[in-house]
Amino acid sequence: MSFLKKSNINFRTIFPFLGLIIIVTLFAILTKGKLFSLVSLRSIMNDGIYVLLGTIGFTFLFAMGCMDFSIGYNMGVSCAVACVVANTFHIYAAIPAAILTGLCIGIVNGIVVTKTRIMPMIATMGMMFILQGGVLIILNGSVLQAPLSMTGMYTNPLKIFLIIIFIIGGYVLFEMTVFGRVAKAIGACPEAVRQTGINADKYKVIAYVIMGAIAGLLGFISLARTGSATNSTGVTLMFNVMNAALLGGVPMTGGPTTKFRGAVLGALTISFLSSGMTILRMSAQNQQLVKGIIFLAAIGICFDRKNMKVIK
Amino acid sequence: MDKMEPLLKVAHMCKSFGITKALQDVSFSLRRGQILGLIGENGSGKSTATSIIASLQQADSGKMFLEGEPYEPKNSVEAISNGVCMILQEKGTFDLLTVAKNVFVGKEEMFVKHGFLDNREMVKEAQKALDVIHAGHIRAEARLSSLNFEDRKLVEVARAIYSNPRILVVDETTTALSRNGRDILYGIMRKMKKEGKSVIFISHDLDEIMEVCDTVTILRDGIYIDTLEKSDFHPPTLRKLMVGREVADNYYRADMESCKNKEVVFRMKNIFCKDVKDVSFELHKGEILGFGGLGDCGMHILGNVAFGLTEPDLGQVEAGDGTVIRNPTVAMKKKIAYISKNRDQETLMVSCSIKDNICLASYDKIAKGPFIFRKDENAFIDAHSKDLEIKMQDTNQYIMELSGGNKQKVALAKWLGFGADIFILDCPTRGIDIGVKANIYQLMMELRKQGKSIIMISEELSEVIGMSDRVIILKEGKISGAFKREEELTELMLIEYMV
Amino acid sequence: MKKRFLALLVSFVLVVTLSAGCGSETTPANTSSGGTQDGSGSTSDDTVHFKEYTIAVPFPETGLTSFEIMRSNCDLLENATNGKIINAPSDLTPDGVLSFVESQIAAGVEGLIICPPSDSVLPTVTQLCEEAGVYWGIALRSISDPEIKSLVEASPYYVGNCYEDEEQAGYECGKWMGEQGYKKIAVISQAKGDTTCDTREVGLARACTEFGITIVGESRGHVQASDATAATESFLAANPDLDAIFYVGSAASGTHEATVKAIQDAGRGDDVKMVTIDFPDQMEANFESGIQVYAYALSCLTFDPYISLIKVINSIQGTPINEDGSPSSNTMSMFAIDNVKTAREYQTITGNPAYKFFDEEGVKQLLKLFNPDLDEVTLQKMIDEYKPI
Amino acid sequence: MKKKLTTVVGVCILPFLVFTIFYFIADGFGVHTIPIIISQSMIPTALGLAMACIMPAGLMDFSPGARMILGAIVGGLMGNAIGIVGLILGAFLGAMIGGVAIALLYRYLRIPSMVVSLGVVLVMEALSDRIGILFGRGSTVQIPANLASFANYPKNVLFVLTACLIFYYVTYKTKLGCLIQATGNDEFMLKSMGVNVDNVKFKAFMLSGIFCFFGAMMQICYSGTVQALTNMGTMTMVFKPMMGVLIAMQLVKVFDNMPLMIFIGQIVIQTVFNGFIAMGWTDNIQNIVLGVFLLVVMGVSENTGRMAEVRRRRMVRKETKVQV
Repeated sequence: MSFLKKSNINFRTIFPFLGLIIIVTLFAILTKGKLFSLVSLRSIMNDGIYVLLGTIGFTFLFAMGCMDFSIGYNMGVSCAVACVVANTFHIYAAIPAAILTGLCIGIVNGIVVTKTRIMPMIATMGMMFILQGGVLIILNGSVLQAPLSMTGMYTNPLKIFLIIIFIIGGYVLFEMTVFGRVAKAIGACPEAVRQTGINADKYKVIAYVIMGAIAGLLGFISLARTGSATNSTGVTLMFNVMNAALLGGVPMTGGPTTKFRGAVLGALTISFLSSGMTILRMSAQNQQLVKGIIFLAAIGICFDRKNMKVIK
Repeated sequence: MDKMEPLLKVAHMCKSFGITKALQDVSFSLRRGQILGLIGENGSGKSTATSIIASLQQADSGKMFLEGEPYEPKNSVEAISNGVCMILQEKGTFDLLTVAKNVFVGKEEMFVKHGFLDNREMVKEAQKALDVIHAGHIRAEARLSSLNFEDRKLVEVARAIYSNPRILVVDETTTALSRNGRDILYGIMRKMKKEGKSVIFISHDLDEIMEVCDTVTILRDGIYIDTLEKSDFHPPTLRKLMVGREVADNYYRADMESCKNKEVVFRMKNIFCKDVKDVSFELHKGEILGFGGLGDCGMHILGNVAFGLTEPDLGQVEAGDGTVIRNPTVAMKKKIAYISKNRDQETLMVSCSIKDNICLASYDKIAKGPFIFRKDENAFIDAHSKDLEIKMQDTNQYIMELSGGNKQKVALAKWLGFGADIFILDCPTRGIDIGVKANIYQLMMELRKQGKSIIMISEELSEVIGMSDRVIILKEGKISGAFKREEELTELMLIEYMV
Repeated sequence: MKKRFLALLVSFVLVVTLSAGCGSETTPANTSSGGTQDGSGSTSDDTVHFKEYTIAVPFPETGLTSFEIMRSNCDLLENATNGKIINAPSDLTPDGVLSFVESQIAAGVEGLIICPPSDSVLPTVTQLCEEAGVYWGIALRSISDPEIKSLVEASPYYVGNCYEDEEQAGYECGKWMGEQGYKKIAVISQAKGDTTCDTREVGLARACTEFGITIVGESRGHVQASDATAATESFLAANPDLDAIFYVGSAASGTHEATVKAIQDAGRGDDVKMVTIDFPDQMEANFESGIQVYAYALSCLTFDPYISLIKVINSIQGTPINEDGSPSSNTMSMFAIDNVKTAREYQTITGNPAYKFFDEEGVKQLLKLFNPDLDEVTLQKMIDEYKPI
Repeated sequence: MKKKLTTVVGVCILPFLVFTIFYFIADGFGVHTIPIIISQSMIPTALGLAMACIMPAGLMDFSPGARMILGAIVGGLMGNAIGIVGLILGAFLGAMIGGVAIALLYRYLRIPSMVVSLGVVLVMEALSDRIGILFGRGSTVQIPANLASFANYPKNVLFVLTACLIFYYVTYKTKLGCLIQATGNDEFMLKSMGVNVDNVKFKAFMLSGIFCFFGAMMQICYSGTVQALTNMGTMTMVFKPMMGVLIAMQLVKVFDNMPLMIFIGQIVIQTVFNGFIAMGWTDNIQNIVLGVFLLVVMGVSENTGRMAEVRRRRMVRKETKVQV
């Protein structure tokens, strides 16, 4: 019995790896290696960077059993603000502008969640509505264009640098620092953390701030990539990120089973999956169908029901 | 009356949780129209026995006979259908539902008339049920959340009575009730008695036991001791039977000198909290201060207050140097440690590894800057888990796989590692087998030698007496007595202050 | 342990396949460049043989007739030239367009049609297509930003665009409404950021100031016909003296009809009219209901991307419209329908999904391999001559 | 008792209050707006009801929108094929497929309802689109006006009315209703009382399918056209009704009539929107107001307990001060 449980747990941990390998190899074969042509890898990188960075940020929230619905529009707003700044002051001013905007929104989220005790999901949903309106006001309705030189800033080395930095930094922060440990602890048992004299609220706010800052950065990335800010920027981010995290086996309830690699694996899986399907010329709807089924199956298999009393 | 076949017969019932034997070969029987009082100290197995009868849990071995028929219900529903019904100590109602729905939850179909649930009828019936138990002051259509705790209990009672049980089990319910509520309950019990039905009544309040019961069965450490008829009820005898649990081998403190050091390290100034009324005391350096009392005498909340988890209504908690302890963070700055009574929910993260749990309190010690390195952690663990000899495969083992004793050791290790000076231990030996108990007592003594102070809150009088330099007994939230450590201090004396 | 091993395995797989990919990546570039040479060779001798190609067109499979027409015309083209023209989904956000371009290049196309939501994505697109040697053209849009325009048109792989004077369209409608004496109109348009609609609205604004029309309400970004109904109802309710509802543009299908229906249901059919840019699917019915009174649009919405497509094909075959391979830019004139009869005529022709802009012969005329003396001017002439009715 | 009555009246009067406010500040916003407001708040109400079957049981569901669209598409197609019967049948079929799917998945995958619903949204959206393309012309389905008039204003009011009645019947007049509430309240205790909680949840999901059916009918008939949305497009449809439900779940504590509360909630929201339109504001302001409103309502309801505790403490302290 105990052996069975053990093996079961192991399987759960390796499942994301298997999933990624299977999907990658499968599509590598189906697309006759096209999946790994430099162009396609680049396109995977360009689309995947949003999901990857987003998921990395989201993992900290998940670890604490929190969520953030507003990241998508947070990204939109940051992008818009950055664009305005770039046009009025200087293109380099856009970077801090974007990140700061996201960061501030993160702070507000964190404070609302911790102080008012509203369910994180609902609180951030409210925030989402507010930002949705906000982005339109900032853009004054129409699309904004940044100076041309903007697109020059966003070079491949920069992207790779960002990705590496975030993976390494994220790993260190999550697995090797007090913050990461406490985050997991909060997910595992808030009361115990409280009775150990740790100020959980502080850590929650930090997590939201990180998430916000990342969303802001993504806003800037989008601006630098496309040179324009629209009201539809980042709308789909939230769901992609959530799918990625869950696919990677990151439990929503948080706790010690939250693993950083889950986030990365999930993001990679999603990106490879979607680009593979595009190369195979699947229509958007079929792609979504496949994604949905894989999503359900994967979570059904690797969801950790061990320490859940009631499954809501 | 005795000639008759007993209504319920319990034979050779055994039940054990892990290593703790809650019930050992307990047998007793219940006549028709009898109110059987079940008494014994905390953890003597009363609640276990009754909850097995109401089949909230299953016995390991043993038989039960209902009117001679073998009676083995699978779940509480079957038990109820067999006319065995239990009123629990803790909350058993749905706050968002109306009183009526609470009374009939799970039985709604009774009122479904050709597809329509007749709420009016339900309310009427519920009101009847409430009137029957003379709790008519509760409006059946009201939302339960609008009622106070006592009325909620009464709603439960109404629910139980409505199912018209042959055997009603009342488990320490009265403690939650005011005089009025108690009278209502007694009324019900007498009524049932008249109707030839039976009641099993658990209470700590000897007076009320003697007031209502015709027979009393005493349990001690899960062993059947004796059964007395009303005629020979005498508080002293009862108390004698209740206590005096013989101790296998004396693993308590041998010495009898109480703490000489007069330096105050911790202080409570007339604390008022919901169950605590005007409690103040001082804790000296290198002293073990024992708190005794019944489960609901407010001592557990006192523990919370002491660690700054619950803000007292009045009064304040101070460390030796007079800094007020507002919240756990401050408490920890003052090197105060707290282990809660329900360890698994509040003190330990059962889904985490031993390592995580031990380190949680001391990350700022372990961390180099913001970073934590495996080797530092392991070093820390080794330093603090060794001397406790926790039985484990390795420090990455999950807490939930450990035995109660080892869990408690982990909890202690966490605070030892943190290097606390004042320990607030709430039921430190709860659900722990003799062996580990001994270790923990050893540890406490060592700590005492090192000049650390301990507040031990315990429901086991023997250990309170056995371990503490001073004993404070709480009764209904007030300090009812304080005693120095001395030979002639016996449980018997203390019990009088408790009940 | 096991995990580490797996991690290694993953990274290994990635690395191997990556290196493999680098090998395979270079090949398409070679073929395309080599292809152009032998393509030009084939023009010299007049045995017409077409190089294989795949072109991605960013039109989803919505129910709109005009897109179905596009599809059937593409089929015709595919037969005439041995190529594949695929409808690849792409959401029209800046990010969407870029990932469309990237992923399609990755999928190995020889040509692309895009309709950029904003000019600023174009430099990136140019760069991407140059690297991959993919010909691309812009449909339904023109490049407004001069800096970007020059930058893009310098690229040998940009074949040109085909566009309408959207601002003029907006102005025309505004002018017409002004002449009808409309004073209060409500506007239904796409979400801000859609360049076409934005430019149309600029024109409209000009007309409004000129003819003293006030816009009393606007509603945007409808994804569902019911949105249009809701919006219309609200307009009608809020403005008892509303003259017309003006459709600047709409992405969802059935919205125009929904508006007509809403007006009918509200019983305001006599005093509130509908004016649209682009011809609705059910235009005939709309006109018959007497609520739609004016429509101003391309003969067929997808005729424009069709021409861009022709340009891309020609370039891929090594015979760009302009001999020097410089991008060609063509405009399309819109025309107005203001009575039931023309509406009906139009509907009968273009209401049929199988409708062809040009038959086989016509198509041959558009392909330089058949018709060597095709160039920007003649193409423009053909476009102008083309009339569905 | 009297206090309760006043609050009840207050809740019911809320829409009129909002209405009158806009009546005065926004010109062109008058009595003639009322039918519009009502007819526009129909579909959200239906969706709200669908979610109100599930959320009181402590579950979370994003899929009603997708299920409704699926129903509308299937209904539309069958309607075109075999007339009104087909319309109703199809809509019901489509909506129920969704309901059954999520119920089964939730029960047998044993993963949080929110996650399941996300997956279901993905699948259902794609499915409805596929169906549209396979059996109809593209992802858009149109039905002739005579069919559309079946569930059009003012008839759709009747639809919602029936829906509300059904909902009322189930929640207040059947065992299931009570159990759903109890489940949300304390699942463990209910289990210990021998109630099959899984079964209750299962039925709750199925039930929500029925209201998706009503929604589907109105969706397709409202404008005679429905388009399959993809890319989580249906989730945005869900958020506003969900807010309505959240607010309603707080209001029922005052006045125990869920469907009425949901309806009122939607009416208020729609009134505000139309008010804004009449004032010539675009929808960005609306969203902001919506978000703030949600935060305020939830914030208040979540903190009442703590507030009471603090007040009690203050009381105690004051008393003792007086004594001293």
